[in-house]
Amino acid sequence: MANHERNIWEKIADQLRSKSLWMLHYCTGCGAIELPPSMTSRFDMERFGMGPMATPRQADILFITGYLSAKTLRRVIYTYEQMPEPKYVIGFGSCTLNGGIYYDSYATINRLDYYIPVDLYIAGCMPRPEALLEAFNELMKMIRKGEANGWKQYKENYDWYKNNQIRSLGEVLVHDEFHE
Amino acid sequence: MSALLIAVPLLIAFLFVPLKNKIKYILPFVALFSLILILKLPIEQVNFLGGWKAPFGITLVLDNSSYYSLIVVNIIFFLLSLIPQIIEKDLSLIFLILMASINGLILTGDLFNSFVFLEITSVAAYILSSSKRNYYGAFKYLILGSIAGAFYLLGTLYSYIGTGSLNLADISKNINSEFLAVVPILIFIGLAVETKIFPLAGWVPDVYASGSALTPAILATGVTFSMMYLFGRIFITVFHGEFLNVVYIFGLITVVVAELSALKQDNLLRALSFSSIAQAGLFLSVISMNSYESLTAGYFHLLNDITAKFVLFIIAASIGKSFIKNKTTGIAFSIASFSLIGFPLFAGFRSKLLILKTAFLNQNYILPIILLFATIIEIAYVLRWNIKLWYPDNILPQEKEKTQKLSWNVNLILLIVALVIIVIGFYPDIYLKIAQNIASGLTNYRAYVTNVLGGM
Amino acid sequence: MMSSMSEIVKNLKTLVKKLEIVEIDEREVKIEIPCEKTLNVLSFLKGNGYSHLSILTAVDWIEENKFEIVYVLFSWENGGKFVVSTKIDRKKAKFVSVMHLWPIARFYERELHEFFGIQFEGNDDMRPLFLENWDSLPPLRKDFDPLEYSKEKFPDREYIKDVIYEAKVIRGDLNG
Amino acid sequence: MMTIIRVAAVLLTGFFVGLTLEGVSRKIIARIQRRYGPPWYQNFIDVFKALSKNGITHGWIFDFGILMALGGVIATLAFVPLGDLVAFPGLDNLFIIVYLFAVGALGMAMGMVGSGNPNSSIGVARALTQMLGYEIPYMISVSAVMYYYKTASVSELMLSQQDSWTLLKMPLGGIVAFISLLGMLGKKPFDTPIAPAEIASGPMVELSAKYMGLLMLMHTFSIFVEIGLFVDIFLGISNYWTFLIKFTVIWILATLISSVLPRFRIEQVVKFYWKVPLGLAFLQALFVLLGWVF
Amino acid sequence: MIPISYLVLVFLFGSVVSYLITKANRIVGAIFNFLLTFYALFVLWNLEIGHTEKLFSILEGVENTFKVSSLGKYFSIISLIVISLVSFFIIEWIRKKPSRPAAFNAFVLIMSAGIIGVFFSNDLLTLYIFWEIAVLGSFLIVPMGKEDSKKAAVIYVVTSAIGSYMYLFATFSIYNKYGILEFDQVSRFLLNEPSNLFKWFIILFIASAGIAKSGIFPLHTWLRITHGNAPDAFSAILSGQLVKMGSYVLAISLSVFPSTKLLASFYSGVPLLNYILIWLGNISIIIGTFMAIRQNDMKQLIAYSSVANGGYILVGLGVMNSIGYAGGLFHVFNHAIAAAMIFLSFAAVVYRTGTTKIDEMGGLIWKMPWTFVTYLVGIISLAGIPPTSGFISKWMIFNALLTKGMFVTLTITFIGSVGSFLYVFRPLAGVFLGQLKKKHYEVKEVSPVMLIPMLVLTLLTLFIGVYPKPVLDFIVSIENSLGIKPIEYSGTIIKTSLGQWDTLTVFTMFAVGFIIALVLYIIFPRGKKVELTDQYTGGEYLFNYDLYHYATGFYRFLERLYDKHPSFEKLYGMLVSFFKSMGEIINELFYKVSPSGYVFWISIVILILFWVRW
Repeated sequence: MANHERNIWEKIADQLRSKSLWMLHYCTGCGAIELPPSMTSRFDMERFGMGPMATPRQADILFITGYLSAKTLRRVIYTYEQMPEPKYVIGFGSCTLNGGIYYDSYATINRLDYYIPVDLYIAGCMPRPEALLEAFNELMKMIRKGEANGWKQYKENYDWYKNNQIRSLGEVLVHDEFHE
Repeated sequence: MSALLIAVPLLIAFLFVPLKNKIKYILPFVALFSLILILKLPIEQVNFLGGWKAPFGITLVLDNSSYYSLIVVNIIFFLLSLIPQIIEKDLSLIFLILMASINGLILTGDLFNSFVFLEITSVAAYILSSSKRNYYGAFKYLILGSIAGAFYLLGTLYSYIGTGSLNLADISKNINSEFLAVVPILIFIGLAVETKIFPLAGWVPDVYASGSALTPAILATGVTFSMMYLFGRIFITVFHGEFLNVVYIFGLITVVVAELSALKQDNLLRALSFSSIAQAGLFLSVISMNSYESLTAGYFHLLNDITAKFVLFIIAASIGKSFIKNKTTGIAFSIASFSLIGFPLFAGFRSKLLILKTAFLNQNYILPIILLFATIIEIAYVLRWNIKLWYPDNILPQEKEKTQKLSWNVNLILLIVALVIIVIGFYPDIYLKIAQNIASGLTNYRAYVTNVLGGM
Repeated sequence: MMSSMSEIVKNLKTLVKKLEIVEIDEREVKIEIPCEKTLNVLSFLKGNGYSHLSILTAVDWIEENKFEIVYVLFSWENGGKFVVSTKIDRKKAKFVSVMHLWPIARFYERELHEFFGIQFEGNDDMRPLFLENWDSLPPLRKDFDPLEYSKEKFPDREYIKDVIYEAKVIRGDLNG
Repeated sequence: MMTIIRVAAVLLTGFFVGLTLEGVSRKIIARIQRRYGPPWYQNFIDVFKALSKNGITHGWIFDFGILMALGGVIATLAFVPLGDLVAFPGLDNLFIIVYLFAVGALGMAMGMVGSGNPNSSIGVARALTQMLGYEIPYMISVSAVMYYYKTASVSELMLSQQDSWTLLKMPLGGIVAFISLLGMLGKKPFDTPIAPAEIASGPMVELSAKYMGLLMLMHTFSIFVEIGLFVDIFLGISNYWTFLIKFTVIWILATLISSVLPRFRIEQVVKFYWKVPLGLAFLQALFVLLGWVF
Repeated sequence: MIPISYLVLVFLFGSVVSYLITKANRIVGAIFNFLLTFYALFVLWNLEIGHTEKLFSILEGVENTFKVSSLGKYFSIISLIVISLVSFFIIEWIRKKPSRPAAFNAFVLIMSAGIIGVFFSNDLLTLYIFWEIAVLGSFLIVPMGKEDSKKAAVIYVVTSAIGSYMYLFATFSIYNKYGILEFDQVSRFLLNEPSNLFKWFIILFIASAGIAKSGIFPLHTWLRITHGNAPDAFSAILSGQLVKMGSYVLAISLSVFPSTKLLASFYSGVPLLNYILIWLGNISIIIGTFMAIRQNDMKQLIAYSSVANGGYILVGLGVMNSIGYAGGLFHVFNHAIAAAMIFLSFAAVVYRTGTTKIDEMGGLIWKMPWTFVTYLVGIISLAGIPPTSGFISKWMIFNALLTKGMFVTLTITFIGSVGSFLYVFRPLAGVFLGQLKKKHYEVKEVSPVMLIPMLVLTLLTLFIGVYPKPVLDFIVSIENSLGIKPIEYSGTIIKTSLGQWDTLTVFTMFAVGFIIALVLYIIFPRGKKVELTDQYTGGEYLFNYDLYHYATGFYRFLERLYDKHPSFEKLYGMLVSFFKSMGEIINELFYKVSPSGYVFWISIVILILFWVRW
């Protein structure tokens, strides 16, 4: 991705953004259990300025921790669109990379960045907290260098992503039969 | 001359028997005639029937109290006669007889003669109350009335034994103590039925709420006024206010009881009948304070109450469920009910003020409390009726067509009476003059005695 | 086998001639019965204590060209469990519905219809339950190939090198 | 002209000291949980990061609410005397400060509910109920102080503590005021309105970037108002620097307490405040009436 | 300027005229009403104090006169402001709402005639007469509202009748004892009245009329039903103004008969009688606040808030020192304006949506922004928050209570003011903010004719909030005329013994803070406008956004703490049914009996009589 030219304000803003990343408390798969240890005393995510936030409106990073079924993907896309602009996505584990052990399942997706732009992947069938912190630092470096532009890509080729999403998930008229 | 007042209506009644219900149209002339006759009569004039001197023969006394009450009663009859619609088929005869007997009742100066007229009025009243097939109510009224009449007769007998004469003036002149113990009680019971005292007013709701407009209109106004006048005449002029403290207690009980039982009524006519019982009770308790001011206040209140009841009963009997079709009657109804309660712009307020003033004057604090308490309850149910009639909640369309409009002359008279109420509200001295004269006539019994006994 | 369960089995024998009994556990017995007898066996079992239909599922024997429909009944009184199974033909997969015995069966039958394509008379509510916009074969049938479907619907990652092949070699499935 | 400088001084102290102290408190909480914790300037970064993002808005009432909130709290802060630095010498009446603070609260509440998310309405309803809880004991204990010193101006209250601190003169009142101070700050035991787990951070559920930053500013200023009042009234005469020291001490004390206590349920908050603190406050008022002051 | 008695007559005959005009055309009738009331306001504005007029004389020895006292002028100007603005509102509102517009207009005029008479009457009897006329006028309008407004009308009249009849009883006992009824003469006689009991009896019974009318504790139950169900625009007059008649009588009974001089001081300068009245005010504040928090019908909610504010006024007036009395009077002005504003905005909302239930509405701000602004400023003033005038009166009452050291009353006033934040916020969140219901998508803003009075009231509150001098001048003139030491203020700084504050600096500081926030808001990147249904829903797709609105049981967790509260309405209901059942028994026993029963009763009477006589 070409490195867009950033003016002085954006450079400062990127410095600040890297220092205080707020993650969204939205865990989709088996990787969610890795987050508490990285927050608590041993690995302490907060020293990097990272902390959990309850709503997508306030969050910067969206963790996709583990396999994504079609239905969960629909909610992930909806939450992703609700997050305010410079937003980053980190894909945990192999299930987001290439479908992992569910590569041949009829319900789970095989490649996450086909649907939403992913800035960073962490390999491993559930990476350990050390790998997590390594990834966070890596992401902070990318943000400081201005390379983490997943959200810009999403905005620029928005309809490519939309077609991919329609291709896999199809248009569903939300009409739950149980609460008429 | 004053005997003509009794004779003429009777004469016409008998003359026009064959014409049956054509008499309705002659009534106004009879009433007008008697009114003119009264106005022409000189006030201080005692008429000895058959030339017999006072203590022996029957005397018709026309002092200023009886003069004014005659005017009031005849005006009522004249107004009623102007509304032939409400007089049923053959009641006009009774109407005439009633007129004659009431004139007699007011005029007579003789105790036994008053019993006779009392009986005639009650008989006429029984027949009247049997209109619209209300036989059971009329039967009850008959029983009570006759018992009362019997006691009244006993009272006259004892007074004759005690004082040796039947003439009111004579009795009042030589009253002695042991005689006084018995006679007032008997006469009080005799009159209690007519003046609707507490336990004996059982007949009132059945008779008044019979559905016909005429019975309550006459009974509640004309007959009640004359009975109250008679009560005043006997108990104050003759007995010089001896028995009145018992009457006071009974009056208060009647007020409270009548108001309470009116609260629950779901039929307008019954509620109004209870209200007239209450007003009568109130009148009696005010009278029994036995002073010139209390008498004026009492009669002034009675006059207001009668005018209001006249309008209320006629409307209540002839209105369907709401005033949608006939707005003017509605306005008349509301004005009358507001004066009944005592809102400031209307007549009732003046009389209530007067009562309160006199009650406070002779340090009597229970009456105002009961009066105010009764008015609060009266406000509750009268205004509830007002709202129910003005804002009927679910009137079916076809029901709306059915309520026919009252005929024009009924509306006209009702409006006139309603306007009278408002005028009295602003300038009360017309009613006040009447009330003062009646009160003065009743209280200075010495002038009455000298006037009747004259030469002796 | 518990005493009470053995009596029930004895009565069942009288009811159904062709009856295969497999005793799985001290409290659990499997019965295979011909498909036309299932309804009265089930109502019989429900009659004496086995009122809880814990699961209604199916197995796809593609070789015998049969669907095996399995009812697992459980009794709250003595904790005994009956596994009643019948075999129906795979082509015209049609069977009678047990909704009138157990209302919950409505959802099980709907699921079976979605994942196996079995039709149940008496249960008209055959809408899709779990899958969204499903277009190909019912997925739990043996002749449905999930990998091929996943490749077609959820595009895979194009690797410059065939990384999967290398992984298999490392793991020793294939000899490099 | 002097007032403008003084007001600017008050606001800047509020901004800088407030944010640093918040960073310090996060450090203390981290240390209690045996982890490193963010640097002390972390809150500055958070505020400016939030302000620099481009978020979403729900219409004019949403923006107006936030502006009214921040404006109200800034106005309240201007009236609070920081030690001897008093922006408006004669006019800092305590009732004004408490009720001007309500403008900020109402503005925030109106803006958040204006976003249309029921979570924020629940959060605001809880905040107002909690306010009903802690406001009454606080006002009684403070009015006992005012009644004793016969003045309602905060700076005079501070100056009239010649012989000893009001905290020592009226210990009960001081304790009650501190407990309701915890409620006002919205620290842990009383942070039911912002409960992240239950109602997705309550009123702040729809606050995206810039609005979140403005609200954090408002939070820092409101902390400064609340603790400033407490220090002025209860902790004796202090010039500007001793005021800041006392402020930090109280703030650290509050963080220590709040870092170890779980969250109350909302009924428990009102019940808690209207049992013991209210009783103590009435007792204190009685003592003041009877003149039993140490 | 025509004298007051002519003004009253103009109103009475005007009502007949307006009845006929509205029969012809509603709008013209309403305009006629407005012009009349506005002219009356103009006349009252430049009435000079002390101008007396002779009227009629009912009881001999007593001359019923009108006298323009500063207190009367103050109250009447507030009432006329409210009535003229509401009648301007009615010009548009009458097109659709009341079932009988002609009667509505006529009775409004009768009521205002009564009101003017009440405020200028110089003796107890004239006050009673015009009081009853006002009750008559307002009573006939109430049943035009919703379905159980008929019951409400009866309850309203009975309660005010109880109060006014106790008042009448006191008037006559004074008349009987002294023979005079003018206020100043009565107070002179009361001063050298030996028996303490008589003084207590007089002041309490006269105050009872005020208690009944302004909905203080024992007689407060009628407020909820009447305000809740009266026709919407009329409940603005009812609560904004009619309740003030009650406060007027309370003001008279507490200040014109100077209770401080009459009775010994019980607690720091406040006599025992005032103390009891203050406690009645306290209880009604508590009842008003805690019951208002529970209501789901927005009009009944604000009705309960009028109970609470009536309590405030009584507490203000009861504390007999200059600041407290000034606070009470100022609060009369504030509550009249605020209640009128809030009820007008509710009338606009009901005019458009048709329901008064809070949980059936939501998100109306996007469709009716101006109504929202009026409601917002109204509740800010009602809750007593600084920029608006509501705060000044509450501040004065707090100061007065503090100087007197009455801590329990102070606590209750705090509970009242903080509680008012809670219950004013419930309709704000339930009706105006939150999700817009589907059925209200095409609701339009109310027509400008209805908006103008609302906005005039808003500007009035804000103006007085910043520059309270005009109202304070009035209050100072009142306090001078009543012999209480007036409060001192200069320009916009109000001084009291406890300290002073300046409304202007508070407002400017608030503006400065607002500007700073605005600057910050503009510097940083603009937010993207997102429409109402794009919410954080925990990632879930919602089908029906009407349900995504939190309004039913808004403070359920708080209400659960006092669910089993004693209800006085049930108590009075039982009392009434007791009377009815007693009536029933009597009816059965005496009136529906067979003739033999009558004979039995006659014999009983005879026995009693004979037994009594011997």
